[in-house]
Amino acid sequence: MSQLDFLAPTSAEEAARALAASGAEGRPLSGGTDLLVQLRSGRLKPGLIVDLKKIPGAIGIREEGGGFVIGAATPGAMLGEHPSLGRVWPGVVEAASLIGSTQIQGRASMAGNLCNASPAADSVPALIAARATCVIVGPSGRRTAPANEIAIGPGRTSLQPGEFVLEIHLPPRGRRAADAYLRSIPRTEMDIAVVGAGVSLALDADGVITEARVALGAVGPTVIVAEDAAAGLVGTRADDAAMASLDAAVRAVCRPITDKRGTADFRTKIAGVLARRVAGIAYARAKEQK
Amino acid sequence: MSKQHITATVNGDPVEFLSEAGATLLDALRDELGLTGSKEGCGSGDCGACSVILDGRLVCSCLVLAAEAEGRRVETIEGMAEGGVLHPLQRKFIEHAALQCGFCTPGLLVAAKALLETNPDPSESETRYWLAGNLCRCTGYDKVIRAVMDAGAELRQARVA
Amino acid sequence: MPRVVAAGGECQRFTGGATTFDVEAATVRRLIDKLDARYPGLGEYIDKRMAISIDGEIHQDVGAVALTPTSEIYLIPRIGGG
Amino acid sequence: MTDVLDRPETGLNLKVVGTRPDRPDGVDKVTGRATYGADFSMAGQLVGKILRSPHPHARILSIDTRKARALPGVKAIVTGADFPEQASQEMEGGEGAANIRDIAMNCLARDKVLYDGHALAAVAATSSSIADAALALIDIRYEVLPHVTEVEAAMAADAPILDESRFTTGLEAKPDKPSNIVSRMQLKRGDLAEGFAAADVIVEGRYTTPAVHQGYIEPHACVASWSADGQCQVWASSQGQFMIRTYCAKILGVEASDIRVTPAEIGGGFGGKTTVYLEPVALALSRQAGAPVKMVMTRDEVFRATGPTSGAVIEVKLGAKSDGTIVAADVVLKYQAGAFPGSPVAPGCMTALACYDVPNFLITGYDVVNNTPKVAAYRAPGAPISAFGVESAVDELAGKLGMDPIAFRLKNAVRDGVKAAYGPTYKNIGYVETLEAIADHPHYRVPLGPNQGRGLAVGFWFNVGGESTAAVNIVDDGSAVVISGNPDIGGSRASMAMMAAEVLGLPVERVRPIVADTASIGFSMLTGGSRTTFATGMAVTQAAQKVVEDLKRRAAEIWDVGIDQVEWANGSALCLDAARNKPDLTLAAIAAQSGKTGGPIGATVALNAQGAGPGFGAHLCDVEVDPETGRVTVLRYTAAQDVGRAIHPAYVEGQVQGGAAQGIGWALNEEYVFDAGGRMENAGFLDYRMPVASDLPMIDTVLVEVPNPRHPFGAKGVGEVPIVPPLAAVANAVSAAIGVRMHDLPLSPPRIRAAVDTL
Repeated sequence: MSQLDFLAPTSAEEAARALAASGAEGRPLSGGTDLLVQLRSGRLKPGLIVDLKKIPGAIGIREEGGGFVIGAATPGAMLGEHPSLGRVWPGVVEAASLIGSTQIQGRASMAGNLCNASPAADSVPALIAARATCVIVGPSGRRTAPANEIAIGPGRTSLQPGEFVLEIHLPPRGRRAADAYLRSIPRTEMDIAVVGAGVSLALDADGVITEARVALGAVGPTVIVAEDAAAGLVGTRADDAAMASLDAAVRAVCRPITDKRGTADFRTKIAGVLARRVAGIAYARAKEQK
Repeated sequence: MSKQHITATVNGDPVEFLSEAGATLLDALRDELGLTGSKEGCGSGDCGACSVILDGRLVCSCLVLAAEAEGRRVETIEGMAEGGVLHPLQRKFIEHAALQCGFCTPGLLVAAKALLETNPDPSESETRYWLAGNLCRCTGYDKVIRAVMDAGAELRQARVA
Repeated sequence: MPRVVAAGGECQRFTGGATTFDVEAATVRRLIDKLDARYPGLGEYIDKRMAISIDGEIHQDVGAVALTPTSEIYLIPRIGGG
Repeated sequence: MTDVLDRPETGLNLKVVGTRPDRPDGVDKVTGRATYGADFSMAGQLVGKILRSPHPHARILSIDTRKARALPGVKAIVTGADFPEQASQEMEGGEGAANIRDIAMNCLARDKVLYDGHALAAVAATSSSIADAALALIDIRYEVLPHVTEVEAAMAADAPILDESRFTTGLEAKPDKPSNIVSRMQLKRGDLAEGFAAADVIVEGRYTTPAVHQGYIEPHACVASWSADGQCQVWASSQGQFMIRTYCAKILGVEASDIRVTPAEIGGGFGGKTTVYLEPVALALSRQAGAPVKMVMTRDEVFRATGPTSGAVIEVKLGAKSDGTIVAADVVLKYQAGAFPGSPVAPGCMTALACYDVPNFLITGYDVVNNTPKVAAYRAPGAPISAFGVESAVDELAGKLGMDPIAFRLKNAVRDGVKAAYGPTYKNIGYVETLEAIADHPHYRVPLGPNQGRGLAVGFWFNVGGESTAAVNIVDDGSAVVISGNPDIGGSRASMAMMAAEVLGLPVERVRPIVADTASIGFSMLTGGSRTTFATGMAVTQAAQKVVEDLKRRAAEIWDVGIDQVEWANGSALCLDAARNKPDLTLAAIAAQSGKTGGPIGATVALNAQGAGPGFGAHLCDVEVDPETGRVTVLRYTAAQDVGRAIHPAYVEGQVQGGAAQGIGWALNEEYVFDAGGRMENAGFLDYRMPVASDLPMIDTVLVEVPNPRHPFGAKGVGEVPIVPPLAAVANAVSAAIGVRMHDLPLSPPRIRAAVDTL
């Protein structure tokens, strides 16, 4: 029987030291909604669990320089309750709020969603579309990395031993800009995304798209940033023709697998559909953001 | 295997127990504290039968480590009736025949209580989505939803009166 | 004389293919005994695997039920449920 | 909202039956006090766990438990060799006849493992983590064999054979090769070729349904204690404590009277808790360890190793005249049995055409073993599967004929006096009434929008009676205790108390219903087959009637009048001899002096209830399909059912709503998914995808009451029928919405999108 220890340090540095000392045996814990399932099923047998929730700032949202800093262990429910986050980054909030049930929302965090490195994680396409960045703490100090550099494959991250994500930063937004996220699941709730799509748009005063970012979940080993698809939106008013080429451009970059949750063919088709729909929502929202 | 000594507040009362590092809050409630009202239906956060309120937030106690409960406030089904008087939700569940086998009932009641505390006047759709994490295989949810909404109405009326 | 029809099940394993039998019997028990005498093994098969429908009512394990010459009798697979 | 239609004049002046009192066990269940399988513990109990096969088909070459036994804290290890050798024998116990050797080998494998998750060995240890560590130390060597999961693949001539000694029965010619086809059964009437020759329109289709699980939320759990004197106790959650006693006694080779089984509260069963998985193993561990053993399954174990119902292939060919008369039907049913024989294909065949009066038909059923968990009963076993095929074909046929689906079904409907396809002549059935109830329901006239579709389907179940024992004891304060031997799975305590209260003339609150252990009440068949309110209810009613007779005798004695001068009404004895001017004697007054009139008042009735009336239901479903994503939203759902008489209408509605919801899940998302290696890929609630609250609308029910004259209050079984129509009702609605006939369940988004893409 392997020994399992539990620590709840009160500083990020202390947590990093403990994790670094445990090597591959250590696991940071924020919401625990993935970690505990893996623990129980025996898929994961860590020697040390480091609870991040007692670290100052690990739970909470603060506005900083026009953007937002979200603590790593902030549960999804808190994102929805925040007075301004959902107005500025509605797509990020709706993506995070799709993770699991009300009960899961009471615990699950976006940082955990990101570091669990599932290709189907709901909040990740939205974070990547939003150009979110992460503050990573490790034994050699702090560094910052874009959200799309965290996962490098299913269940695998670029984090080094002892490193963990402490904060997620969402940049400031200009006027006439908005994001949105949609996923496709068979039921109404409680499912893992079969496909997810996040789109972030900025418009000029005439309603022409000046900036676009499209991120797709569950259609590749990590979230796919659809550069061509996004570029195709720029200069349009998200009209039918633009949407049709978005659909095609998105399908062209999908590299999904067939598994118990959906076939590759289905996922590719749905990615196009969702991208169109989600771009439409983001566009309508951006026009409202005066 | 070293056990941790945990102190917490459960249903308003101070409790202490020893816990293995991998044990869940649900394990502690059921096996250490004898509070078997919270049920384990899946152990993976998918059925909601183990729902408790932790520092005011609805959670699955199977997805909380017992060690995380240190210094925190836990509310379980056993604390829902006050001094032998049923909570209106408990009464309405009986009145509406909102339980058949009753196994998911404690979790549904705890989740519904959290709903009505957050949103005293939920629509049918809001109620259904809030309770989507509580599987019930017997009732088809119809009478459960009616009972929760009826209890909400009664609580609102009591507040006005 | 009551007429018995085997519907479904595998009574034919014992009867050489026959599915309709005329049997003089006043009760279900006697009926099964007589069928078993005619087709050895069929009695036990009926006892374990078959229900008996008499005039539209399904009976399981009831030997004493009375039969009349006009009774409509079907041997059908036993029924459980969920 | 529920309308109670057509409540017939009964001549009975019912005061309790038909009302909606609070259930007697309600407070325990809303406060968390009710004790379910895993909630019971004994001092000094050990933790029992099971080692399961990772292979779907393999020969067991050796099991070496030495290292595990050496681990400190391990108190017992058992394998299949610890159960006595069994002859292959059919026996009564749970759901009709079952083969006790197969049940034993399903609890712990011998020689071969037959599915991923098949139990191989069990450990009892002082803690859960030690038990886990011990399981990891058991060394098993296998010869992995080719496996087969799909039913038609298992039927193929070159399929891997699960049991080389098995030859198909029920064929004209004796087979010369072993086969996975256990048996073939046929039902026929008329001349099929002539029937189809006379048809103006013919439809033909091949339909498939996946294996699905009952999905009860409570995993199997028990505590077993084997004392040094051979006396055994078991506390377990199941649909029948007597079933557990019978099976444990046979599997372990002990006297049934030496085993006392106490039923825990049961957290759902739906047929899945009508057999044993853990209990004989826990007893064997307890015997070896000399201490009580508690075993609780994980959800993964529940999915991988307890009974789903069959995955199946259904072939249907129907022919009708242009006036809508069905003249011929050819139905072929191929059902998975899982690792051991015994799929519900027989009831599948018998129910397939039970709603239709068809002059020429042939129904052929195959029971097929394959490398998946042994199927267990699931609500109206077999019937939803054949109904899916037949009701889909009927829908298609009505469409081709341009007929309204209700009118088409009414034209071909069975009625009293019609011979059922399975043989007997119907009487006192309420099928036509359920169709009329749907036709009259406002739902049938709600206009549909774009991408929306409406589907209708009907269903049938026999309902059964069987053996039950019940006792009614009067307490000296004038209250009553009702004791029965059937676990309360969905409110049966309430109906038992109500029926006793009705007969005794007591308020229902003064009747306390108890579910007793196997030593405290006589034998009762398990809670299943929609039999409890009917059969056990009959025993309760008769026991209460015996008590009333006794109360009248005592009143006569107290008054010194003839018993013919005493009438029982409203809970009191009335003296008919007006000249004597005796004030009424209440039950309480008689009970208070029971010692002086012959001692305690009580009666026990043991019976084998016959005459359960068959049940019919008609379901109407509206859906909206997103043609781009393939997602289905159920917009409206209405279920009408003939329930005989609703004893407690709220719990009858609950049965109908719950059955409909399970059927909707079966139709839309639920399925066992196996990988190429024969391992279940979705053994958890996350990916098994049962309906959640936000997936369903309110489920409207219409209780049609055509009383069953063989029950004292007219009750018919109600629990099974409601799961029969939904598969086809949903599929017919989806087919209508997208304009493509859907043949394969589940109607998952990829499947629907693929169908839309064919347009």
